[in-house]
Amino acid sequence: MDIDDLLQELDDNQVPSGTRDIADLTQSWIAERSAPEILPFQTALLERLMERIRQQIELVETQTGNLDPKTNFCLILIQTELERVKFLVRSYLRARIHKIDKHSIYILTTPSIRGRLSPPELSYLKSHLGLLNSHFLASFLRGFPEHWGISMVEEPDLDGAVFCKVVKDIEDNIARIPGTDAEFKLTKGDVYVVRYSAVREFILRGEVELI
Amino acid sequence: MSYYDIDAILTDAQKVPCTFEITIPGLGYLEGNSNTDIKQGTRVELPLWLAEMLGVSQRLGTEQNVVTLDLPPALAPRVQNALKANPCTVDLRSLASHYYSLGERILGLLEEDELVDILSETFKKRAAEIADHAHNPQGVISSGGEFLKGLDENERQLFKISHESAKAIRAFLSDRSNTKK
Amino acid sequence: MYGDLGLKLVQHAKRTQSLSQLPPYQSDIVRSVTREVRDLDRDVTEMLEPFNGHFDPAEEPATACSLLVRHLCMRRDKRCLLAYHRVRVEMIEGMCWSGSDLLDQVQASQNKVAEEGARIGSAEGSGASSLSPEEEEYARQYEDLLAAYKGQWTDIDLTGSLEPPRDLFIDVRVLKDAGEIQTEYGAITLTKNSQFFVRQGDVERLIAQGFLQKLN
Amino acid sequence: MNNNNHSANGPLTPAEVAFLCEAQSITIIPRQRLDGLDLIGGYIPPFHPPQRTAIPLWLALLLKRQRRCNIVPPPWLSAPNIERILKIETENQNFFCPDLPYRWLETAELLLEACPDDLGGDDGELRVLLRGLREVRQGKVREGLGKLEATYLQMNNLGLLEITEVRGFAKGVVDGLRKIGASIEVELVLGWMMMMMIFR
Repeated sequence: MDIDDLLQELDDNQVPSGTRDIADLTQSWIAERSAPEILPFQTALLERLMERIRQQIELVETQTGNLDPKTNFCLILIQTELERVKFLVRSYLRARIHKIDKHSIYILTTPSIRGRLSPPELSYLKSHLGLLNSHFLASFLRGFPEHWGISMVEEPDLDGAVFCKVVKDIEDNIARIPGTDAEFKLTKGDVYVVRYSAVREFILRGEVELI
Repeated sequence: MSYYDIDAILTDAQKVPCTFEITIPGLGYLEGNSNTDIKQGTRVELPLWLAEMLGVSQRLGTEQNVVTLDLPPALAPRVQNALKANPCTVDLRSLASHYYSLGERILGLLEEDELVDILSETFKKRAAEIADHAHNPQGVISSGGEFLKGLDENERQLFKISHESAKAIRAFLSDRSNTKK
Repeated sequence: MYGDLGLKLVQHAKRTQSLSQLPPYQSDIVRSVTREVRDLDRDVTEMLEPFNGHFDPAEEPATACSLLVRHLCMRRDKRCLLAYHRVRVEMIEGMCWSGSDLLDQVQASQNKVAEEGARIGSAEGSGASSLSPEEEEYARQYEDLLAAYKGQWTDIDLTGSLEPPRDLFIDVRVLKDAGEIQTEYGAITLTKNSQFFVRQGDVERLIAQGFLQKLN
Repeated sequence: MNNNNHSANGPLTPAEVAFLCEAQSITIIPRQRLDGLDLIGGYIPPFHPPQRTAIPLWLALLLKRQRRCNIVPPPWLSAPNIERILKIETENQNFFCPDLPYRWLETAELLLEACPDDLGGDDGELRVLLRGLREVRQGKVREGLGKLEATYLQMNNLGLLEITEVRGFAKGVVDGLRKIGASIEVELVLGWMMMMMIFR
């Protein structure tokens, strides 16, 4: 991700705070789309952005009907940007819902992962599981004997291959591949296709980014 | 292990030849006779989900074996040799729809050290061939129909995903250049 | 052999995954598999009865094996049933997300099935929905759940397009006089040969009707 | 596996990569005045033609379509420079030239579409060179994919759109090889032991 280049350039032009938020949301979106597991919900970031979105929508609403062509054109630009930001947020949330649906029991029963959900996501997950459970019961499961010996929990494939880029200089920069004796060095700028589990810690620390 | 994964469940349905080492009451239905016993020495093909659990003691080397497992025909030495000689000419699909997954499971049950390398090499070589076909815009029609028909399920997915990404990029590039005029 | 019917369900599920519409619910097979599980469970209970709760597998390896096989069959059947229902549920949820009216779908498939039923003279087809009654109920409840979650994000339109926005506003030329139209940001008068920069969504119908032409 | 279309899952699509590309900053020469604009992504200062200013690419593309600005192509996107890189790429079969930006392919495509007139006149030559560059690199990528292992593969200096093109395939091969090599014995034994508990 060349967000850093982008920021560098924007810094040079003294562009204020909003930029960082959009860049962060963009990176969170890309990471959420690429990672096999659900990542921590960006609570503060989303709150700030939703507030800005609300302000812009309000602005468009109050200015609508203004016949001054200059204002009108500004509104077009604001709306165009608004659609871009809304798309990012929507796609980010939907990528999360996909994983919440897929790995629901795993998320619910793993405290460190459950904490990555926002309160509405957690309540969606619980209600969804409840609905599924009643549906299966009603359809065939009623009166079934209990069964042992197999886990019905769907877990993310943490060994799934991902593409990633080293974005920082890392002190302890050896990535080891679990279950093998393969290891390799992470140098800033490197791009790898590798098992997620080998770079997971670096990703959660922000030293390596999913692309 | 994915409980709800349809391909995992279909993999589990693939069969392995088993020989019963003891007589078991009331299991005759495994060879198609209900209400009879299954006799010691009987050979039947059982799906993985059953064979695996009955055969696991063989691998553990403990207790008395209930059944002894054999290599499924799809992984027999004859096929292994064909894969070593010319991996791209073997019709894997007719051997087993989930060929590699079957191989992985058999590797967990039987000592077949060479099989890992054969399967890995086969998969690599065939993947390269799949990539070539997938990037060909005419794809299936022009060439390699036979080869593509013989792909196992995993390879089919690989072909599908490569074909679709190639198509998506082409669409993006030509779409953009065309709207230019 | 036990497990074969379950496999049939899973093969149905595999086909379902590549379809755009939900095929009819296989209630007969589901019922048979369910019955198979109950039969197996009854077998197990009967086999264990003589031991009065003191069954030692080491002493009775043959019986233990027989029991094990039955347990595995039940476990297998259950997995097939769950996977089959889950694949369908995912498609139902997909319809809820894409906003396609489920009741319409149900209606359409009912008509289709009824037609086919009438054509081949089968009594079974008429009136059957491709969704089971339980699935219809599930769809309603999931719609509610989705609405509740969506409600947290009203400004985003969570069920909106997942394609990145492109050309939100476009240039159009007026091909025929069409009077005044209302757009999101006020009224514009469409006079032949005039040009406007407008929100694409606002004018799609006028383009289709031939009043406007999209310029590039 | 089936990916229901109702979810935004899996890696980015080419259209999404283009969307990301449009978030980059680019220099323009405004042809009209424009008041400062308070966007979510930051404040856009007023335009004073012909003073250059840097704005997000999506905004530049919109203004360009409205003939309200000209786009200043990034320095790397010139026929002589692409010709130079093409030469390096052709002469060195084993690496990808680091002089191309991460989003070279999609940026070039978007700009060729939007403002051929701003790209120094003869955009035909540039197009031909870019196509040549893409083909040389594609050949190398194809070669590189043959080296995929169950563990990892370095793919430095590939562009994002180029990665997007091979991502699904590369993931499929790496995952497939991993599964063939992985021992499932432990899982099996655990399953067996759990199963035996039914008799307790």
